[in-house]
Amino acid sequence: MKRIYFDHSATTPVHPEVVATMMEYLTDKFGNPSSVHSFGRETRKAVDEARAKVADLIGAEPNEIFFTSGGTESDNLALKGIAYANRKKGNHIITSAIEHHAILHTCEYLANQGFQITYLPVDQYGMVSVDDVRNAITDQTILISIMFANNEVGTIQPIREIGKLAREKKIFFHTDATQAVGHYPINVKEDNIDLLTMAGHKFNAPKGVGALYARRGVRLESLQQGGAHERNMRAGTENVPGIVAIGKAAEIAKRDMNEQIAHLQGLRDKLISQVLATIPHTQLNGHPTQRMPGSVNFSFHFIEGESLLLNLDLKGIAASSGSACTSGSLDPSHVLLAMGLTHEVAHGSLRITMGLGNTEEEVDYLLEVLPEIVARLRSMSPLYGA
Amino acid sequence: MKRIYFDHSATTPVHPEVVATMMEYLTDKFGNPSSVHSFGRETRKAVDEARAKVADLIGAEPNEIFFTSGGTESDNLALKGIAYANRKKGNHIITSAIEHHAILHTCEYLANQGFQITYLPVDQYGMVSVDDVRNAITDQTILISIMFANNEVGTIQPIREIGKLAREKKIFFHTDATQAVGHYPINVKEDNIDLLTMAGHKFNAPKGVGALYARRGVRLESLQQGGAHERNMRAGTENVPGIVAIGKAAEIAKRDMNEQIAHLQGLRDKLISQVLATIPHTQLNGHPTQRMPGSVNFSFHFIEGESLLLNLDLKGIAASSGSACTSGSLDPSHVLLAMGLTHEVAHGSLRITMGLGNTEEEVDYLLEVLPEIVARLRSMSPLYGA
Amino acid sequence: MYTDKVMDHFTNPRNVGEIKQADGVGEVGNAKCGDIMRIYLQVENNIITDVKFKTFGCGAAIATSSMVTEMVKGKTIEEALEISNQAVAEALDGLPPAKMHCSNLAADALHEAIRDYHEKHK
Amino acid sequence: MYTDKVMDHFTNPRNVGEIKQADGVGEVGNAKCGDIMRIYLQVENNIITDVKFKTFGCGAAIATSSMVTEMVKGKTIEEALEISNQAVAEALDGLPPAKMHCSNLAADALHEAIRDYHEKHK
Ligand SMILES: Cc1ncc(COP(=O)(O)O)c(C=O)c1O
Ligand SMILES: Cc1ncc(COP(=O)(O)O)c(C=O)c1O
Ligand code: FES
Ligand code: FES
Repeated sequence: MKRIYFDHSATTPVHPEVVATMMEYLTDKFGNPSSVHSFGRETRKAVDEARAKVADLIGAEPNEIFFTSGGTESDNLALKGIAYANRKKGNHIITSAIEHHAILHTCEYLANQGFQITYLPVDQYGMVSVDDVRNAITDQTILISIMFANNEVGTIQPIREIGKLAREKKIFFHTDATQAVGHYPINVKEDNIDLLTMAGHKFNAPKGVGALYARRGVRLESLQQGGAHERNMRAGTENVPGIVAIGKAAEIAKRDMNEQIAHLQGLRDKLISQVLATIPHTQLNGHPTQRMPGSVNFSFHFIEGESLLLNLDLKGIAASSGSACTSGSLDPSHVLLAMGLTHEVAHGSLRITMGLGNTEEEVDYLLEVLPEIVARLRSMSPLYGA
Repeated sequence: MKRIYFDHSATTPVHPEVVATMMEYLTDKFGNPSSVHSFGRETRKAVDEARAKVADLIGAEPNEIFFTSGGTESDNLALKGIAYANRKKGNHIITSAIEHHAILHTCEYLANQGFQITYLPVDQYGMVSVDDVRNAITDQTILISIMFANNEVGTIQPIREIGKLAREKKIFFHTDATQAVGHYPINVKEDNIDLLTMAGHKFNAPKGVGALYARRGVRLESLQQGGAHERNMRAGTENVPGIVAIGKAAEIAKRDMNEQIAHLQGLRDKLISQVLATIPHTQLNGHPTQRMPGSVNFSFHFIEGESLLLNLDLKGIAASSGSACTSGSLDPSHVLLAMGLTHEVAHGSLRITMGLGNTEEEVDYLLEVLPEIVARLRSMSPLYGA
Repeated sequence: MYTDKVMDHFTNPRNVGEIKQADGVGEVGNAKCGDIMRIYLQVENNIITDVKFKTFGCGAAIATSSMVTEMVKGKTIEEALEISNQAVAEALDGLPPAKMHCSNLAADALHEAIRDYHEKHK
Repeated sequence: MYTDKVMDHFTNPRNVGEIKQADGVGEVGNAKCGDIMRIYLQVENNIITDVKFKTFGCGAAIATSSMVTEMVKGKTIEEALEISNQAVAEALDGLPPAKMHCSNLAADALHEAIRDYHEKHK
């Protein structure tokens, strides 16, 4: 059976050009960049080049990029790194209720260390309000961390305005841009961003590599002690193949971005309008227009997400859901709940995230099988027509 | 020019079988192991299988293995994880003066947090004494961390005896086995090890993946907050290709170990005896017999290591040195100094570490070019014959 | 993650539906935790002659509902009362550990339906 | 990491050796920090007619030693005093940042040798 991958927010396939480029660094060029000899010098050069490409994708300077093992590590480094380095200036951090767990759980950890955390609410579209940010600022506020685009509903936040506000108030501004980098135009200078998280595997580089952008002059406390790697910000032998890969992925993302956005928006808007037109008792979650080009999230009332996913999987379609039943936790997605959805409706959510390689035929196939699956599950539901 | 790689302690080439195995996970099988659909289930299975193979290499159980981004992260997790979880039991940690910076700098960090660190000395061969460990123990001691084999001089420590002592005293015992795993027989049960660090790239897996073994029942505080990955010990999407690779590398290492040890010991002992016989004013650093099979370290008096390395590099030979001049720091190797070498002699050190693919012909070539290089540098040295 | 038996009962659930004039109806769970199971019984001479279910929940919830209806059909009330959640999970060759907490309530729904039957017929 | 000029002077260092009856000898550095440079001068009529060096140190240390001997040969004492460590590094098309602290002492050694020459000839 042909398999269709509609779960690009969870992870993405590695771009074939990226695989080709990194292969050399999994075979011949295996040196440790810290080594003096030729094996070391050639990988040092490759790491430098990758750093420049990643910087270029977001309008940063190469020495503002620090490579990490992924989005979670970058988020931890940004939040704890700023918090620990600025403890004397204040102890208040502002974030939102719809951040990824890599932010929320790090904030909980910091709260245990005596930091005060404000979790801003969002509106029904999952949007943070700039006024709420302004009102939350105190003279103790050292950091604002608001995600660029939400991973579940795709809503894009007013980053530039929040950044402007933060800069006026001389507060550091971090954005978890894990979902946006490589898929949406970002310029850290124009967007007033001090720190930015990215993860390679969310834009067609492999898992195991990420980066943190930290504006020149922003001082962070390092979280991992050891050698002097990454200018003392992140000890440990560099993941050279991963770094080469994220560099190449950044180059490709920049090159292909406009075309990709147009393509994915077309698929997205077709999917949204057709589903809403053909399947009753269905709602779109997230902002109707301010959303990631390839990201769609529906709630089908009266049914539960995991059983929907399993049925789609049996038809060869990979998607995801904010239902608690997919995660082993007891509550459905904190993002959907923060947007005001009831537990029941949140359980019935389906996330379709499109990316590299997805075609209109694939969307058509989904549109073909989805209505019957929803109907069948509803016929089994004690909530439907009851 | 044919290049010869004699720097396997810095990093190793990826085994061709490992590259072949991981390729599938850089291409078709790219799913996120947390996903419900088939793309996710197939990578979850691959991660589980890799965990079992890594466990098998060191005689552990699969659920005692936690994947990380490398040796440095594993060392940080072991030390801080135990220290933070046992703060109430005591604040004293015992380690040695010849540990890697991933241990030493983490200990310095913990010292700043109020922990007391004892750095045990070593003898002229770089060996820690079990009696010194015993005498250092206080009723505040919560952790002993002694490396399995030293990365510079190759000396193998009396791990089993230290582990036995630690267990008697009910103190956790961690060993940084980054240099030993895959190259030397280790059995965590027989060796009385509670926690053990390994890094993939030191045994023919790629950079960017490592693991921490933590015996069942040993409670650690996690250092990276986010999702519930690695049973809540290490948040962040799993580096699936890296994990598959370290699993395969573990399988191969176990399969080929005896053969490799015999081969490398032969090369090592030939190199040592020939160099000492043909180049005057030369000493072997590290233990004469209790040393890693592929590891050799000499000091050539009156000359400096980096210029030696560059000359070898010009002949196509990659090696390393404990000279300060190779690292940008002001002091030569803390390991060599701890063994009682003078600065001058430490500067003249050359480390040759052999591994996968090295041949007797390569050793012969080194034996051919080394004497002239040493002689030439000595002729330029103000210390020689002065 | 699911066994073949779970997937079989999930894809072809047995006895889905309602019984209009049921002798007993039992419901457990709530939409908050993502799981609602309702079981309908028809009882003749102390024997369960027909059984139907409706479930809102994950694959495991649907499969356990289906399995319990299979297990109970033709049994006496006393025999039915002896079926435990654990027994249902075992009949499905096991459930993933994360799924034991909320999906595995089908026997509870059955027992509720029997309680309801007793209420109505005492 | 090193420029081609550094590698050239490292692989083919100019003026290695000693001058037996030197008019001035200068030494800087110490083995602790890994770098010792010794420079020997022969001076006739205030002109440096010959110069040799011996160096214990890294590639940069050897290259800067070699370069400074090239730069100074044929110069007057006054001209030689104007050569700075910075000028030597520039003549080599630059040195890696980490190498600026201890390898780049060749001009200091030269100035020491000139001081020694002045001592002996005053
Ligand atoms: C918004 C966001 N932040 C952080 C992360 C964590 O990234 P990773 O799992 O690569 O560590 C993710 C994805 O899992 C994400 O979507
Ligand atoms: C003994 C030892 N411990 C720890 C490390 C750190 O490992 P990594 O650089 O993979 O983080 C190394 C190697 O660099 C090592 O040799
Ligand atoms: S119904 Fe939620 S886990 Fe099964
Ligand atoms: S002599 Fe040590 S860095 Fe040059």
